[in-house]
Amino acid sequence: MGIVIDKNTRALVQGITGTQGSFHTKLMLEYGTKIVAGITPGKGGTEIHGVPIYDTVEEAQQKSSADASIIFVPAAFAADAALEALENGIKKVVIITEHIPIKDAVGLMAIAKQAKATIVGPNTPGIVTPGECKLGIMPAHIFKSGGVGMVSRSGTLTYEIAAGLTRNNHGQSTCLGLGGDPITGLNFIDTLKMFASDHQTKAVVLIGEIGGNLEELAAKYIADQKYPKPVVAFIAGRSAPSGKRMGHAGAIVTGKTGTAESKIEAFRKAGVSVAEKPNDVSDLLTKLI
Amino acid sequence: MGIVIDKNTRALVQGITGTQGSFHTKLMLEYGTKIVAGITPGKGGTEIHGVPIYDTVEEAQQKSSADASIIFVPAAFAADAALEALENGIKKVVIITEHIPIKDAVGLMAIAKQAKATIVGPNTPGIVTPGECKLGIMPAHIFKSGGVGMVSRSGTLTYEIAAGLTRNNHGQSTCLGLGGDPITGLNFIDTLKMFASDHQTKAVVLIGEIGGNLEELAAKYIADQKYPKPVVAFIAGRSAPSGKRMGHAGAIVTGKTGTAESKIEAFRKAGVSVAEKPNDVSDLLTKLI
Amino acid sequence: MKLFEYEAKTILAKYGIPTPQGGLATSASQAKEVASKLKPPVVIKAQVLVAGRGKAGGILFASSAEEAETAANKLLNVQIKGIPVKSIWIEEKIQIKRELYFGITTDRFNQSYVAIASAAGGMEIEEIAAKTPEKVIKLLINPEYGFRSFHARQMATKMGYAGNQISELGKVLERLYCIGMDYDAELIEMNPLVETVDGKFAAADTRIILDDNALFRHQEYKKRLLEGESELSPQELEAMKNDLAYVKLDGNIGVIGNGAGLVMATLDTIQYYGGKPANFLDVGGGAPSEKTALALKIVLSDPNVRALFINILGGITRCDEVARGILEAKEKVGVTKPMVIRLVGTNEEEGKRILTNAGIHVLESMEEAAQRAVEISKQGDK
Amino acid sequence: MKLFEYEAKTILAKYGIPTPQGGLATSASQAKEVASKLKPPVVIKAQVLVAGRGKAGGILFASSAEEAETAANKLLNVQIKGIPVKSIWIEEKIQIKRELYFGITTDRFNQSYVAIASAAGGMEIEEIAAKTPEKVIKLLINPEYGFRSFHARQMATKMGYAGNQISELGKVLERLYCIGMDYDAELIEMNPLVETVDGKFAAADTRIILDDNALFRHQEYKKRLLEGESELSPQELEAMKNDLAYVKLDGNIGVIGNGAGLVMATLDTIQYYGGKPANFLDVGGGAPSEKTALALKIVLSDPNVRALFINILGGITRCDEVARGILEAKEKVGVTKPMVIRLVGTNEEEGKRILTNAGIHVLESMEEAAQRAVEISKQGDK
Repeated sequence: MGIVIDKNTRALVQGITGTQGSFHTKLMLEYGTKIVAGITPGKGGTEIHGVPIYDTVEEAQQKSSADASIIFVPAAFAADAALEALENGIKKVVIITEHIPIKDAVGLMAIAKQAKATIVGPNTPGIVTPGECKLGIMPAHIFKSGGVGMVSRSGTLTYEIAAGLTRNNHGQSTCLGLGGDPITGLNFIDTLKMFASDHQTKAVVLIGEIGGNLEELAAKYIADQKYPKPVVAFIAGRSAPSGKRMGHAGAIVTGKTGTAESKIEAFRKAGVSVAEKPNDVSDLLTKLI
Repeated sequence: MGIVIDKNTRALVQGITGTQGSFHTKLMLEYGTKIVAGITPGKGGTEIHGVPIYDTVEEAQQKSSADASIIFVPAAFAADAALEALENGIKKVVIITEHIPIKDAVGLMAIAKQAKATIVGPNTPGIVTPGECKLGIMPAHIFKSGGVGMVSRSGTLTYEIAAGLTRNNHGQSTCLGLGGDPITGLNFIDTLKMFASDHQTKAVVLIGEIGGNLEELAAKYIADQKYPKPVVAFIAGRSAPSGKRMGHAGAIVTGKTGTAESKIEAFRKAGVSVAEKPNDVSDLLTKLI
Repeated sequence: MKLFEYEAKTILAKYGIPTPQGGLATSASQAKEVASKLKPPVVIKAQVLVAGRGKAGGILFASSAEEAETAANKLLNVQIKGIPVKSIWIEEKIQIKRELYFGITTDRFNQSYVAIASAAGGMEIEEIAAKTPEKVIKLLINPEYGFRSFHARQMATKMGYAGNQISELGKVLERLYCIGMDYDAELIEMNPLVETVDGKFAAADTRIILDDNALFRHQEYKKRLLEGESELSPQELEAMKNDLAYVKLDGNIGVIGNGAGLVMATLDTIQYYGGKPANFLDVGGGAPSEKTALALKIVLSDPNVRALFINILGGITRCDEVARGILEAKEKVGVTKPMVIRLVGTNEEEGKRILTNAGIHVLESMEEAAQRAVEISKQGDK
Repeated sequence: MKLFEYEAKTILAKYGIPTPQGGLATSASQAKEVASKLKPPVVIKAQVLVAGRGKAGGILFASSAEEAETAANKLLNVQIKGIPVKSIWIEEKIQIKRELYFGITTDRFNQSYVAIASAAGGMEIEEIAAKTPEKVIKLLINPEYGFRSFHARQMATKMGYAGNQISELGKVLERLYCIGMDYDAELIEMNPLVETVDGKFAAADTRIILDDNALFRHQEYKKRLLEGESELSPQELEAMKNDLAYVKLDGNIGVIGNGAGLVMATLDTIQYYGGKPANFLDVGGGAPSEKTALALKIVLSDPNVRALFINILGGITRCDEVARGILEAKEKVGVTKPMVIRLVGTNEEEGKRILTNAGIHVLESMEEAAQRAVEISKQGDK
């Protein structure tokens, strides 16, 4: 159960022989994720951590028939790698890579939409359905299986909050990082929809940050649809100045748009509990469920 | 009845104030075609032959809700005009314009495919369903309504053959010019399929020429599908040398591919009657029906 | 990366978008020379990468080359919003009939670029949108075939133009889109885009912000960013060169953390407890010890910093590496400011051991650590 | 429009595709100079736009600059398949391990470009396809996102390469695709694309045919086509400049018609009745009288022409305009050859009247007219 991935997910790792690709393949395997093949052009025929390596996704798919892929290839080639996955029938693509040009991401998302594929990221820690499958770089031990769906634009802040939830016995159904870039595959609304129809998910934690208006749109969606499950939100960046990019490519207040205040107000108006500090999320959740 | 267009078709003319656009709008109106609006950027607000002119398809569509468009704009801008029609919900686009770059045509067709739209042309005389609607530049008087579906890569040669059919009382259901370019919206197979399910059509005349292998593929289709209606074919270019472009961008024998012999042989193998001369088409048809 | 007005206008001119005749100068005498070749009156514009340059006195007018010299001299000796003016752009003043707006930026929800136009230009587009939302025309750009000439004409029509002006204006809009794509702009706008008294269109001012992540495709600008002038402070520049995300703020608690969201939340928590962060610094994922040391050096180069708050939640980042970086920095940089360190996650035990052995106290709770940092930062106030 | 080998190789080099070191020469002494700067042995290649140049003696080898001079002298004084050699390309002979093929062309049925590769190169791709179809690798290119590096690597893998050679070869394939798109090529191929003895890849020979309809985007080549050397005969060139489609054939009946299909069918009908067409000439739709006159002039400039067959089926083309053009040509050009005219369609009556008044007989049936033209063309034989 959970969303996007579960214990039956069969994944490729694109860029499996790089430092990160190799390191996290090991961790994902340890977590129990079914990594069925890895891709590194020029390294086909070898293997790493017992996973066979192919030169192309096409070859890998002939042998492994994966349904998901996680991408660690450098930014200049990452959109290309994602397209390679899509063209070879893979419908779930997690892009860990940061610093992908906007133009590449825009082009990729248009094609993914046509292919009816789900892109998680780019610039995401990935996605984990605790106890079933982890396609990402998040530390495993902070998660435990449960009823809280988490969706976030941030990595470590999510770990911070997830660890707090786990400590307080709020296990998670799935924890999904949308990614810190301005253009990402999924947005809050997409993910809220998935959590709405996931039986395991009893409540949702939504972690937003400054930049764009995806949180405001999510708030409106929650209010308009009378969202069926309790939602707790946290928004990072109350103290961020205008015009400065706060680490993430997507985290920037432009003029008066994209401020934390605007997002917090939108959620409050929509009846969503908004935590003041990361640690407060767990307490608010306890009150709601 | 007939295919693609009929008496209910409501058409725009893009490039309506050009010499050709204006001249043929008049003839199409005389034929009875419902030309509901014309487009020429900068001439919006005026009218021609009683047809209102708009600057953009968007504006025209708000007033006229056409379902087809015929394009007379110059080659460099024609693919753009077709896209404008598609983006504004028009699903049938006839492109009269010749000399559209291949790259533009390839891009356009990909988008048309997604939009599930029908493109006739480019470099086509258009399409006529005699007695109902004419979206094209063909002389009206040579056609008469009847049971013969005609599909062709050529203009005047089609008139030659159509005139012969009409003289011999073989009226036409629809006469459709695929266009003389290498990349066209419809091909023979698409059109044969449409004729197969059109009740008015009792037999099909297929007029091919050198270049490419669309005729060979059509022959294979006819044989494989046991095509339900009699087909008479004529192929122009038996005397064409290799490597020379015979007027049409698409009419070229490359090495040993695209020859008239290959096409004629393919049709004969598929059991299709092939006429030796344009005038013989009518006689062959008489024998078959 | 923000481009200077003169850089942006040079690109526009290359793409055939009319811009006022003009030239660049770095001295008053050069400004005079440039002005002498232009038809007066001329406009003298400070080339600084800050918004609201006009209101801050960065734009002057002159009706002769001599006046231009005087104006240039003035501008070259002032600071605009704290930024010294190193170069000025002198251009002919065009006869404006109407000020318009046209820009292209990204639409996050629709995962695409969006073209925005308005028949009322000259102020920030947000301001236009707030004041006269009915005058803002938006068009989502389909990434498969882009912003075409018919889209440009559609927008020109909606901006109220007719006749030949539709295609004239359309061409300008279409060309701007081409620049945006060719240069990987995350924002490109002409504001004001003007209709001149003779019915032509010209970009009177323009703003281009390149996508930092695409600079590898635009080496000439990357070079200028790293070597020449830019909107970045020396600290920000050094951080960027070393793949650290650093933003200078005006408080006194230096902050280092891993992960943009966590660092933002750290700043917020400091503020929540009444403190003032001196900066944002994200060391990123999996930072080796040298990077942590460099981060410390950058944060400490801010003289306002009274206390340091290091907040690490190890995922890819290993706590022991961070601990070693802190010790390295302590040795090399000489950390004299009090440090509050919060360290949890991957290799947490080893990291704590390293720091505890070196006599540094490590906390586990982010809130506790934030409170402690705020306390320290206020000690001097008493 | 066919590009010369030296033009094509210059483009490939600009895009970073390795090609043999070389240079162009238009005289033997220049060839010597070029060769002296190259590492022998060198290859001397006639720059002519005909297929099968090698077999026709257009490629020679030399092991010194002096030998190159001799070879150049030889080539510059011969004709290759009837074409005089005006320039030659001299390049280093590369040490070939394996000959491959890679090209991009259009796929009509799929309305897209298609990439074709083979591990067996060096002959025409049709020949490869006929001899070893299993060695031909085809990849349809999705127009929305083109031929990407992963496609290139896929093809390299299927061509039998592994390790670093996948990316090395992939880059070459990808770059060729970029050239194809940037230059609007209807065909672009490297044949042979070679693997050298040291495991690198280079384009030993290459062929580029630009899309004539896209030449407005490539003015430099359009200019060369219209002003410089090209594969076109003077008649073909003049026809092209005047928007007439003309192809020289080797018979003796000059043919003019409107519409490519009709003209082709006219040639076929002539052949059916035992005649030999001297040319293909399509005056196109809606031709004004001057155009018809010019068409007559071009057709008559062929000395083999014994009879003229004008076949007009007026749709857009008005028969009266054609009739006037014929009279105009008769006057200006001085038509001395017998004419057979078939004229039906729009304004047929008026056209017939004009010609009949001028004493020219007009037929209505294409077959009858063709038979008549064939008869006339054979009169001289008896």
